[in-house]
Amino acid sequence: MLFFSFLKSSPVPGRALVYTVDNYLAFIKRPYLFNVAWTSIQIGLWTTGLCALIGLPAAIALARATAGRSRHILFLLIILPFWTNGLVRVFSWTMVLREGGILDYALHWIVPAAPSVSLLYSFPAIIIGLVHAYLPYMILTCYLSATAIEDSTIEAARSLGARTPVVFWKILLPLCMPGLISGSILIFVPVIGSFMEPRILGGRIGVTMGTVIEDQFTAAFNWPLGAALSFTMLAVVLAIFAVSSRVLSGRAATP
Amino acid sequence: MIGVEVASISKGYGSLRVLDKVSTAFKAGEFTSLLGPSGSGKTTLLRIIGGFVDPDEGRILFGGEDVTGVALWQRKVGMVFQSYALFPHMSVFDNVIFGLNRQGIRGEAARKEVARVLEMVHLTGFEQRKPKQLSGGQQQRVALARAIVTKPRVLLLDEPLSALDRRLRQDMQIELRRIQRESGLTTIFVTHDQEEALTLSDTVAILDGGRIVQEGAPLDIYERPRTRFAASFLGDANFFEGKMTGDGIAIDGGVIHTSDGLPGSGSKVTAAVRPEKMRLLAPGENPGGDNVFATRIREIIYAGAVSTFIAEGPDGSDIKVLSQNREVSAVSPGQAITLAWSPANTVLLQA
Amino acid sequence: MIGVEVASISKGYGSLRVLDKVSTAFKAGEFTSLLGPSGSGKTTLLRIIGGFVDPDEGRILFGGEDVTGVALWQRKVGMVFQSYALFPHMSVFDNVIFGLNRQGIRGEAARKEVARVLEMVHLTGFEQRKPKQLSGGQQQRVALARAIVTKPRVLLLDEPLSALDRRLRQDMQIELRRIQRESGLTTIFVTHDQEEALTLSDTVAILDGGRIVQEGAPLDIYERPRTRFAASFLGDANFFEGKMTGDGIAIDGGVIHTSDGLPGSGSKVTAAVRPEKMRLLAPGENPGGDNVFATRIREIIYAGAVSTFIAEGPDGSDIKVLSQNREVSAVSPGQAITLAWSPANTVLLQA
Amino acid sequence: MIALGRTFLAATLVFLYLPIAVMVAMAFNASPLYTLPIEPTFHWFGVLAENGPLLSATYNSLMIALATSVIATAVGTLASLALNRRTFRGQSLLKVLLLPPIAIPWLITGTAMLVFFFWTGIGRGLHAMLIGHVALAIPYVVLIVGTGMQTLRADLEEAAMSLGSTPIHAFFAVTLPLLAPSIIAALLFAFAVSLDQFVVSYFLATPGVSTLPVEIYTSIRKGFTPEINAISAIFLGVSAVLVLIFAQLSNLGGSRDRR
Amino acid sequence: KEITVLNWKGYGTDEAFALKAFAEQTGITVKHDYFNSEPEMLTKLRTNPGAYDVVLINSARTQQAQAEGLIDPVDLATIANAKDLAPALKDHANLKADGKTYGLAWLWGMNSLAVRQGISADSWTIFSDPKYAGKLALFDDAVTSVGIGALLTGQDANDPKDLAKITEVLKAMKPNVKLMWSSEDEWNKAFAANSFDISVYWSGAAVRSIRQHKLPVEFIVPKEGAIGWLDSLAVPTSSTKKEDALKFLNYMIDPTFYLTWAKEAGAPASANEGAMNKLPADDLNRQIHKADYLPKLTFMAALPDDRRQAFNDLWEEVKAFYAK
Ligand SMILES: Nc1ncnc2c1ncn2[C@@H]1O[C@H](COP(=O)(O)OP(=O)(O)OP(=O)(O)O)[C@@H](O)[C@H]1O
Ligand SMILES: Nc1ncnc2c1ncn2[C@@H]1O[C@H](COP(=O)(O)OP(=O)(O)OP(=O)(O)O)[C@@H](O)[C@H]1O
Ligand SMILES: [Mg+2]
Ligand SMILES: [Mg+2]
Repeated sequence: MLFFSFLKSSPVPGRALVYTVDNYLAFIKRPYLFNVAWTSIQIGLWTTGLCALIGLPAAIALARATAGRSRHILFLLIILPFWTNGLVRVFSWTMVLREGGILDYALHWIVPAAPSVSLLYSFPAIIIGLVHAYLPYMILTCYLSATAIEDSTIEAARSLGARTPVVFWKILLPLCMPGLISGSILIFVPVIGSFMEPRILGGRIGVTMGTVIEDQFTAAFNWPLGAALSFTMLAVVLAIFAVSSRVLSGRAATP
Repeated sequence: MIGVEVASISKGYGSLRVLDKVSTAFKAGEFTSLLGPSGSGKTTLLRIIGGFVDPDEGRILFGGEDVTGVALWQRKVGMVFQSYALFPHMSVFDNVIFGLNRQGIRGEAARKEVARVLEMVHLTGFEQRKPKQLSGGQQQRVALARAIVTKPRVLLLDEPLSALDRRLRQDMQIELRRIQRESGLTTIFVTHDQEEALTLSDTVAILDGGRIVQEGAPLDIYERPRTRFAASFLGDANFFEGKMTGDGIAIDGGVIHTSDGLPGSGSKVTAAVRPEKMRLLAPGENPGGDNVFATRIREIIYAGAVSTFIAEGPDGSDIKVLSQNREVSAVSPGQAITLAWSPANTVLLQA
Repeated sequence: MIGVEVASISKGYGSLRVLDKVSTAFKAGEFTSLLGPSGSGKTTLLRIIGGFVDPDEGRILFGGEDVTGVALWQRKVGMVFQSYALFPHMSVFDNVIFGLNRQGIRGEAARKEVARVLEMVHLTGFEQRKPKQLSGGQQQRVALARAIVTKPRVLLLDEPLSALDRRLRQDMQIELRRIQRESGLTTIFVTHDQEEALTLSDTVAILDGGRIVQEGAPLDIYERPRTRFAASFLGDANFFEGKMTGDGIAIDGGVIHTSDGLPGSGSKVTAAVRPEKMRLLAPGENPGGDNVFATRIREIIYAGAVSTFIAEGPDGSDIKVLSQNREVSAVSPGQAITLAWSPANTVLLQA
Repeated sequence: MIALGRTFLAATLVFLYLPIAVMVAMAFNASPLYTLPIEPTFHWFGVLAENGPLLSATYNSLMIALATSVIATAVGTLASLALNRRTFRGQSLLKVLLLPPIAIPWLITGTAMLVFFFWTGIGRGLHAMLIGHVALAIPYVVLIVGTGMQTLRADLEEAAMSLGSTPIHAFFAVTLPLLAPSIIAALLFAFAVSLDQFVVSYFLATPGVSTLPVEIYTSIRKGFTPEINAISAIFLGVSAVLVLIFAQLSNLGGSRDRR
Repeated sequence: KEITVLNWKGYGTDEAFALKAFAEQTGITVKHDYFNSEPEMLTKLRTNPGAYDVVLINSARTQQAQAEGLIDPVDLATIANAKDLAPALKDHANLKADGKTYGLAWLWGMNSLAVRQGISADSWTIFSDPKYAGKLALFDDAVTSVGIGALLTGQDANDPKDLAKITEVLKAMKPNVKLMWSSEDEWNKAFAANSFDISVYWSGAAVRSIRQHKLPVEFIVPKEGAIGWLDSLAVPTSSTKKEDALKFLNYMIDPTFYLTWAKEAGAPASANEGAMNKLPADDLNRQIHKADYLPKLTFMAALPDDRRQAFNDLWEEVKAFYAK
């Protein structure tokens, strides 16, 4: 792939390979890509952030508020939705989110006078779809960290006068940091390159690096450009992680 | 100054009954040592008082007020855990300042307090280390510092000095005692070190099989143990079993006199004599009114300041005699000797 | 029977030098106690000998053979970790049988062995418990059982009895000593309990500041400490500083005689006297050739078998006098007294 | 706090299952366009029963997912061990190399694999699909198991080795059981990744061999009918039952049990 | 005997009834492999020599495939049913290269305007009509979108000279654009849920939407014209069963087959006039694929790489503008 990215056009037997770095200049030649990239990063940040916001407490609840068999069942129940087809799940979301969909229906059932809601084809719709698709990763990795926390550590904090929020911020959160970090990697990285959810749930909003790259491969048959864009994206992602892990490692537990 | 009262506390794990209707009062401002064999439920009792586990039945009162249902962080107890339970992700400094911050003490005031207790536990300069980078004894001292810095109402100490060397331990004992006296802190202290318990405490309580079998002032409890268990658990003891006769206890090899009140003649009794109460009669020395017992030395165990002579008892068991090593002792294993001890030091035990 | 030799071992963490060219030999079949203040590098030294950490420099020899590069699992050392390091997912039984299975011992033979050591550590009946379901002392005994069941070539014990009560501890000491004698196991034992060290060991080594400052037989090392540190670390000591005069050491309030060889007159010296060597002169009693020192009692500390009288020293510091509690003592704080001790017990220290 | 935690957990599950419920409901809806209100029917299950290719594709998917999850978990766990326990040159480079397979859209990876397998002569077919799936699943396994490994105490392995375990035995006897929850989780995720993997199967399958996602994606241009929902519903139902049975029988992650 | 066909899924060649009938007639069974985009089809051809015997190629790609040597010319004389092919399609310029015909004209269709019944329109300008704000669905395809832009600005959809102008008219549609669809299924679901009222759509798909899903769709060819496309069936050079492949080609333009397909499932227009004429006059398919539309259509033609890239860049830019 890296090799492709330096080609002038897609490799086709019988055609001479011409090397170029032009593909890496794509951003400069196509300034609109900056906007697209920014949207992608925003989507990535929102999704990762929301997953963390939901996943971490859920993982802690799973690790600390349940035990034995019920915990095992819950654990598996969280992974189970993942065993269905991603595309089908996304289409199911369109059902829920659109005007006259389940959400709308439920809202009217509770508040009959409410104006009809349609989240479909909007930024929130993309985020909802992506959070749904990636949440289990976060729950899982955080759960693994959370189960390793000794009870006595929390007891110690409590006996020193820490209430639940303090226990959460000062003890659970830092000790779950390894899980939070791996979870974030497992989410942020693929979300930046996702194309299915933005396309189907985002309507005209749903233009991301993922869709642009996909177009290069499917519609435009410009593999080199697609690959170059991917690698640029990857570089950006790595840079983000390099910076954030610097910041985080200051606070993360050193195991 | 508030006292702690436990009222018929029971606790079991599965079919195992760890605590069996334990009732006692830890008096306000007193330093109580809790002693008991390994697995007797000391940690469990401490954890129940601290609110870390709920008892199966019974109530806990702090200064007369029922705290059985009160949440952990409102009980204001300081606890040193047997396993330390330091926050692994925080530096020593952060571990210690944690409780202060919880009380709203921050900034310079908090930092000063932390520096003060760290100096007290001889850990100045270790502020930025993580627990993993500390030796066992250093970790234990951080745990101690963390618990006392908050000036809790009740201090629960689960073998807080077990990993410290004697010198450090003595320093810590003095500090603990000082803090406890100054702030009138009700302190419950679990230890396996007898001397420590006897030296430090206002009261000593002995736990066995889920019950408190004896409690009292150190001198009382050491000099007047009620049961064979208490006598042998706290300090060493030599036991003589025999029948009451008119003027004492008839054992193999003679009659032992005691100044304790005598039960009816003919009944079977056990008497305890502490090793340090016995002495070796010099040849030809007059025992006066003391009990005497002629036997032979089996072994001599040197322990620095003192040595223990192991002599042969009436039923073949060991008799231990403690002897301060003021001068190098002249006796040697195999030698025939006569032991002597005062009737006042012959303690009659219940059952 | 193989001995362990460490040859100029150094180890540092960052800028901290924990061990500084430590060289010593643990003789084959001997029981050596390693003592030292908290953080002095005892655990580190044990871990280096066991092969758990690599030294920065220096070599380890087992029976003359260099094992510095030999992998952990081939060294055949048994180790009791200060943190126990029990396998949390295995029952007590599985923890203990683990090492036997590694040696190819299985089936009935292995089960019998396990039952035997568990009985030895008084844990029969606990076979199926998980470590989390045990008290601190019980866990420690499992760790001990696990280390000794495999009959290793070298036994490394890092405070293996610290969580046990005195009775249990004595039982374990006796067992350890028996096993060690029977199989001629080279044993290195870290403890903070002086008496334990003096009672059990063939040799005592004192570690301080990353170096071994003194080693020798218990009696030697206790009665003839070389430095102030050694004297005060192992057992208690009273120090007198003064100048040499013709017939002894001139201190505030008199001259102290010693039977030690005297350095040149006029030089500054420190002498140590152990508390148990001192006695209170009865009024009018003739001290004979003994040193005497008139002072007053400050405090009496009761510790069961013995009490410590704290008296005022020449420079205002404390003088400790140990006294066996054979009878209830007649002295009380504030009282003027005269101390006496033999010149033979006045030990001159280096520097 | 415990009640709060449970409530939160329940709410999370509702969120996770909302579209799943819709998906299942639509399997019973007569309209293939997901229109409301639902007209209940079993029609699609009938259609499904006659759709041989879809059923065989489902079977293929399951088999590949099973094989992938087992192989990827084994390889990934070992890789994770190497990354977290040993230090060697190029370690951080290796860690970084884990990311591209997750980061680069599958489409690109799939294309690359196709070309790569074509050039190297591995060709297409089940074996190629398996290699592709495993390659994609490994990074997930490494990351998940790595998380679990970071929480593991090192002194346990030391203790095992001092008792005569070789590092390999120590791994199997001590590390592995303690890592069990992570490994099982990784296995379940590897299974999910493979099961939902479309591009690689699609590019690497030989004609006539197909997997469930391939069936779904290729039919999307024209429109997939609720038979897909039906098969998903059946699949979910069966897995849910298996999961419950499994949870009843096993003691997954039991070593961490409290209370 | 067995042949393998490479096609879109559900696009005629894999109709169960047809395969059955074909097997009965010739004893040849047919296997399928599918593609999801045209470049992918070429990729599959390139990387799997020998695997395919028949391939569906949009005639706009025929010359590219031919230039790469992926497909053989087809001798129409050996295909019995080819005699009735519409002359305009049979020898369409797209299929020609060095004088030979590289594929059998099979089906044609339009990408044109589809609106909800009740909306009347006869011009693409409705796409920027403020009346339909947020009611427009575009096809997420560069060639189609540029084509519409070209039609709106009066340029040649296959070779527009003024791309800037096209960009401008496309960007002007932004307030109306609700979504960009990429599959028929998505289109149907969104239309059924009233998510949009106006769209570009495929003619064949429109037939299916109306007939099978009973959606209120009206398909219109506006006055500016529409984009037409012609799909052909070709035989890969690497095929080892070319004779059988030709038999299959013949069957695919068989009127009886087409009749059943068009009625049962819904199909685009057949290139075989004979087949089209067999449909009843009021058949929806015939209604939509009126022969008189043909002159109004601009058939997609082969695009040079750089132009295709230019189209694509333009479309990406417009989409990015929509998303902003
Ligand atoms: N991983 C580490 N990083 C930094 N310093 C360390 C680390 N491990 C130990 N130390 C330091 O090395 C010194 C020696 O530690 P060691 O554990 O050997 O002491 P010890 O003699 O066993 O003490 P204790 O009696 O308290 O257990 C201590 O000061 C400790 O803080
Ligand atoms: N979670 C548990 N499950 C089952 N039994 C337990 C559990 N916790 C403790 N026990 C048992 O309860 C008894 C009392 O334990 P506890 O920790 O209170 O003892 P302890 O007096 O502190 O002993 P030690 O001096 O050894 O620390 C022990 O026999 C122990 O095995
Ligand atoms: Mg305990
Ligand atoms: Mg240590």
